[in-house]
Amino acid sequence: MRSTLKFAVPLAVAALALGACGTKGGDTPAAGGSGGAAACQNFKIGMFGALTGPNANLGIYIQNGVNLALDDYNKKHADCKVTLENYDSQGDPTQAPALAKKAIDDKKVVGIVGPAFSGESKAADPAFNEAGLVTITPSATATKLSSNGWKTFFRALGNDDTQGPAAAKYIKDTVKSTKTFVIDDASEYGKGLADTVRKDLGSQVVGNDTIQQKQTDFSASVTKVTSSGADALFFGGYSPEAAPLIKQLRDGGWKGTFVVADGVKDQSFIDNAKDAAEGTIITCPCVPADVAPDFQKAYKAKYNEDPNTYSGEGYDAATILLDGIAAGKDRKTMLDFVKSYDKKGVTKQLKFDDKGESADIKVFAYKVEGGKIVGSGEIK
Amino acid sequence: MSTSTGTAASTKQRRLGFKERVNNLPRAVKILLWVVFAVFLFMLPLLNIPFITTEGSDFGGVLFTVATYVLVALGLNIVVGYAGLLDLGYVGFYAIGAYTVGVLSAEHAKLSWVVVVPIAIVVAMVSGVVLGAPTLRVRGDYLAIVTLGFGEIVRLTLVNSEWLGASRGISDIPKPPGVELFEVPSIDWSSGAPVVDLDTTSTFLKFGITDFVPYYWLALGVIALVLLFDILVKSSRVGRAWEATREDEDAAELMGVPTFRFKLLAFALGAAIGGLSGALFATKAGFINPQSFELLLSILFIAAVVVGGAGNRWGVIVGAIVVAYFPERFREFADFRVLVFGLALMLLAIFRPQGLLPPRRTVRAKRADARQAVLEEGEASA
Amino acid sequence: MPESTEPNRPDTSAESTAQTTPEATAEPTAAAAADDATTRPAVTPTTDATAPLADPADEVTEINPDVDITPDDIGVPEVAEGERLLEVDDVTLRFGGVVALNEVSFHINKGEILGLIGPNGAGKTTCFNVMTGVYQPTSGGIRYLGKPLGKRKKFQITKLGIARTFQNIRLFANMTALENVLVGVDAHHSTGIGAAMFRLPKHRREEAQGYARAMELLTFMGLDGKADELARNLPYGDQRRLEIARALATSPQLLCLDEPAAGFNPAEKAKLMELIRTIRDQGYTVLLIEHDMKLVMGVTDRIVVLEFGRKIAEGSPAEIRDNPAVIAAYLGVDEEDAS
Amino acid sequence: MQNLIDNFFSYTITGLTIGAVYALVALGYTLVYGVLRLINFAHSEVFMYGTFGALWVVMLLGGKPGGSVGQVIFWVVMMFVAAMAMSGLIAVILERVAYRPLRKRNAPPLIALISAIGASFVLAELMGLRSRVAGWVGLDDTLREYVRNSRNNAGLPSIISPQPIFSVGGYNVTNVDLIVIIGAIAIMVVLDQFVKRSRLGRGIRAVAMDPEAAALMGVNRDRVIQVTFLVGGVMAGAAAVFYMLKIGITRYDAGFILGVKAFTAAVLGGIGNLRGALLGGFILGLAENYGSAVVGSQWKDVVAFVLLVLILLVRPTGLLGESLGKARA
Repeated sequence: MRSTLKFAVPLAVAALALGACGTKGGDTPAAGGSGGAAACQNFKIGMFGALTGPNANLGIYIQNGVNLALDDYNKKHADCKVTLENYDSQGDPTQAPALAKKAIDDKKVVGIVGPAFSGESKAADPAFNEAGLVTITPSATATKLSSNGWKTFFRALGNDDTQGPAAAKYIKDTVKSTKTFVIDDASEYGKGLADTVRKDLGSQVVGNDTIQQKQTDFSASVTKVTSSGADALFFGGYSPEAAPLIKQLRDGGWKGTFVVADGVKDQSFIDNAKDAAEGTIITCPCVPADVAPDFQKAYKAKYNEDPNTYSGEGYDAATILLDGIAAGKDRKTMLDFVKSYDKKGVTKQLKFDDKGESADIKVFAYKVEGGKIVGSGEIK
Repeated sequence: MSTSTGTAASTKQRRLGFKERVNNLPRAVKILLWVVFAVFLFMLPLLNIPFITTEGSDFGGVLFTVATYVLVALGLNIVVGYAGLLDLGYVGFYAIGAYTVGVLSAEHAKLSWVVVVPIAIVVAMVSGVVLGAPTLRVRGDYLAIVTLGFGEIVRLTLVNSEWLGASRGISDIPKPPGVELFEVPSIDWSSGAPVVDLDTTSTFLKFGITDFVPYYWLALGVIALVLLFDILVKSSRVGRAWEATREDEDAAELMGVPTFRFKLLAFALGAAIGGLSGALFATKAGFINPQSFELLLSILFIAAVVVGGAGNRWGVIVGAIVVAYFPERFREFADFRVLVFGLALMLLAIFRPQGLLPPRRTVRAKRADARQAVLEEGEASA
Repeated sequence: MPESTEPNRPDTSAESTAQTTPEATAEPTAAAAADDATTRPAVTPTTDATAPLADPADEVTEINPDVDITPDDIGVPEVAEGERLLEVDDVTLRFGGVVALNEVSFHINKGEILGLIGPNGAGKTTCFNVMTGVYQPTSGGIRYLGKPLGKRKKFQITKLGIARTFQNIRLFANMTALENVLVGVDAHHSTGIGAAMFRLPKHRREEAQGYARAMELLTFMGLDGKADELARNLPYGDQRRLEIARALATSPQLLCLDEPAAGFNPAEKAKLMELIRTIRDQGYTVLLIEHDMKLVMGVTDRIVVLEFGRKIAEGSPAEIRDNPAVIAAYLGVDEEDAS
Repeated sequence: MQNLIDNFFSYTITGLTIGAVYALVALGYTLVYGVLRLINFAHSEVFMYGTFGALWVVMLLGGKPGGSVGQVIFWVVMMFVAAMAMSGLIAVILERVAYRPLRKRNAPPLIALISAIGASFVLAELMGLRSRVAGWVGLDDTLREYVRNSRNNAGLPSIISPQPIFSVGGYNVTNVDLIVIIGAIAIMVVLDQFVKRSRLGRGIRAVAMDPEAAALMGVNRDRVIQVTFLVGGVMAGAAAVFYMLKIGITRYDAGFILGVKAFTAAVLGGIGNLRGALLGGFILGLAENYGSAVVGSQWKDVVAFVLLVLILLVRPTGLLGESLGKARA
């Protein structure tokens, strides 16, 4: 084998390298077994998601949470700080694999918060799995992600299957809707949710429509909803579409209840839909912020705004990894550490099942009241 | 990018001189130079040359992306550069190639990669004919919007069709069969000088999940084949017919060129190459969803062709490299990447309106123009 | 290697080497020895020593009437000298309400030079356009080689042996002179993508034949020294000649020239007359649209006169000269501002 | 299908409102195409800046719901002024920076497309990065409300609440619908007259017909082109106001899709033809709505493009043909 190796060394490099040319090998960095504070390993954690580009909002909310967790950790461990390595995928599955490879090649990276979206997860997670690098996603909710047998996959929130039934239940039991209209945005997330809701509501669904992401004019959908006589509308999708949708619905004179899921749990929804957002019901498999007032206070102090969608999950995911580092784990041993993790985080009890799903998922309902998203109890 | 503006004229002249000298070299030396260059390209992802290597993303992966852009640019160059048809929906064919691979090797059948890729090419080609047959009679700018619409229709169909996986996409696309012949080590520069790193190697040709270098090699091979094809076809009756059609469609028709047939041929070939690049992309990515085939990509493809110099195959290769590589290389601009890219396009349009490497004829025409200007000046002063 | 099968193209070496291409590394072997930037092509008998990149505004290019440019056999039935080659049969063409051609009938005999004249707007170019398939006549039709042309497409008509030039030059501006002519020769070639890709014998044969014929035509026109110039860089007169060469390259039975003398000075017009005669002598039939009466009278065998889309006269130059209707038409309309 | 029949007027009127926006933006494409024979790819961004102009002026004036009629009229007028000024300015700058240098160098048409694509990226990104841009000049705190979350949606305060005015076939036509449709038609009539009767309008037509002849006749081509961009920009600004009244939310990338649609509308009607743009815009708006009703909103864009292809197959130069040069204007 060695001889073929030498044979393959290109001429050009040999010439370039001149006398300095040697071979390198054997000194695998961070061989493990180092006991915590003895020698600082300069470990890093990775943040994998859209930090720039059109999908950057979500990524930045998560990153804010992660940074908060890092601040907490580095305050306690000033002698051996952990740094954050950003892998900015722009939410684009095309860019994801090469970024994943970059993270894998950086032996100092012991865990990844992300990938943030389901699409990029599918593109990047096989590589993370092969390399044994733990990923904890704070936001990718596609149900199937956990059934690929990726042993490094963990999800710090509920998947679409936990939220859909809860939303349907809420529409039936609390909103007491008898005629429900369901719209999705054709995204994996939105359609997945909406389909579950459609199934659970059965015959009380009086109409369906599918819109497209980045669509802004919903006049056809408005006509469909108003003419169906629906008293409630479930929208599976994200806030950029939810805001103009509800605004145009209200402008069109529709008076029913607007029910959405966590993709819309975002202050910008209210900022943009203004009055039209009032009364919107948001379901979310996330614990209301008032459950973790310290986190909310710290976040507000640092970023001058309330925690946003998935900031808490980002904080929790990073905290798990940082706890691992504090416990002296490296990339290889981190996997078991995360598997057996069981602590209370800011969003929920952080504990994973065999498939890497959060073990304890509760879905809460929120309501937009007076321009704020306020909790209105768990959906049971 | 800015280096190519100010001193463009002077370097151009020097380069021509250099090229003439190279060409006067004995044939054996020329062949040797080509071999060395090919080996260099082949080794590029493993050399980790400082400054060239992308810091923010894996260089092998980036090079693969660059290679797919090169392939796409070569295909689109046939349509835009040779036949003069402005195609703003090229991403449609790219998507069709990728999805054919996805559907036939993962989603609905488990055909082998070797079978699926030719099918992908054929499907893309057929879709090119199906799109082209009714629309190629439409002229110039109308064609641009029709093709743009086609690209969107393809994407929307992918998003909204459950059979094609809708937004969730298609996962677990199998890798091509590989053989593991030998390992190629990489070069490590961390000590300041190049050291052969025997730990980080790429296996020839093992198509794995975490090593993109073999895919890059595969793409290089495909590019070489497509280039050869391009050269052979361009320097034939077919190439002349395309150019004549581009220059003056009516005149070409009246000189006996069945222009519609040749436009359709260009369109179909372009589509086939687009489909091939899509197929390669799907192979390497292992996962595809409609997000990878947005309209913006079509715009970038066109930019690659025009930036490099539509009509010159070497130019469009350079253009593709610029468009695909620079945003990755300058990741540190992060949020400003697109802004900087846009600025670069504008500057380029102003300072290199014929593209970075214009077709050789344009170069020659420019020289002739310059000479004429000198002559006219001489006359005026006399 | 790709280009070794292509005919040797002198003067391109400097250019093709300007980019290090794979094909550039494999220069044509046959003529490699003689191949440098200044060698003349072997087929060039001309004494014109103008370097290809020399002053393009030089004096009128001399033609080489001795070069054999007789049409290739393009597989259409032979028509005997003096027999009817093409008949315009009662052709009427209407654009909306405007009658562009009104029951026009005339014929062209094999081997003659027929002049088609008339004041501006008389329908001469329209008549050309009907003959070459640009327009379909509203009624009536064109009989060519004894058969109706029917609804054939433009390129099919060209393949049958009718070629034309344009009133306002329409060369392939960004192609070289040689390539312009090659496109014409290609009209009767059938090399497709497969033959080109695998460099099949058909491709080689057609390229060699095409190149030879194209160079003959360029040499005939005195343009061989400018074979590798871009068409748009040629002087005006050369562009006119190149257009004729390109049309001749399709080996037409009938060559239609649309005001080839437009923009020429008297000396150039004289040369053009000589050229047209030489072309006829080499075995072509010529249909000539022209404004310049002197030129038409001097070169044609017969003349057809159109006015307002109607044929008003037909006959030998002498007859036409004395025809009162023609005189009226020409006196009645001041040529300069007729439009 | 039944749904479409039952709610025909609702689909029709809402389709006309969005069609009016398409039509006004399409005018910009058509004008520039008529004069320069090129697709002004960055026109979509001109429109997008107009939406922000309209938004910001309302924020600046403290527009809020429930204002008196007089206040509402004042706000709407200010929106028009701000959006038209903003879009017009951007269009003129665009011409100056991205097109004029190329024209001076006789660049091939394709390169103008590249320049336009570049300019489009730059304009959209500057808006998407406006918080950073404001940061460079130290205004990020002052302008916080205007530049916050610059990659995200920005919503217009609902200054005018849609009130049903009258009912047509079961659809309550609101004041906003009326403002949009009547306003758009009025603006287009003004434009039509401008191109037909004013000196500058004649100049535009002259350049569209034959640039060289126009130059010989003493028409200053550069000035005409500049005016053309300005007029196109102002139209896009008006479209932006209608858009904001109707949709109420904009974003840095809001122009792209709308631009594609408007360009489609322009081609549909016959690019270079002003009335064609109007017709194309309305037809496209209606077709999208009817299509959404019959086959589902997800196929809206597909319906639009298929319609375009079908029309081009039957009428290769669009419904009304290319004719900016002709007196039909």
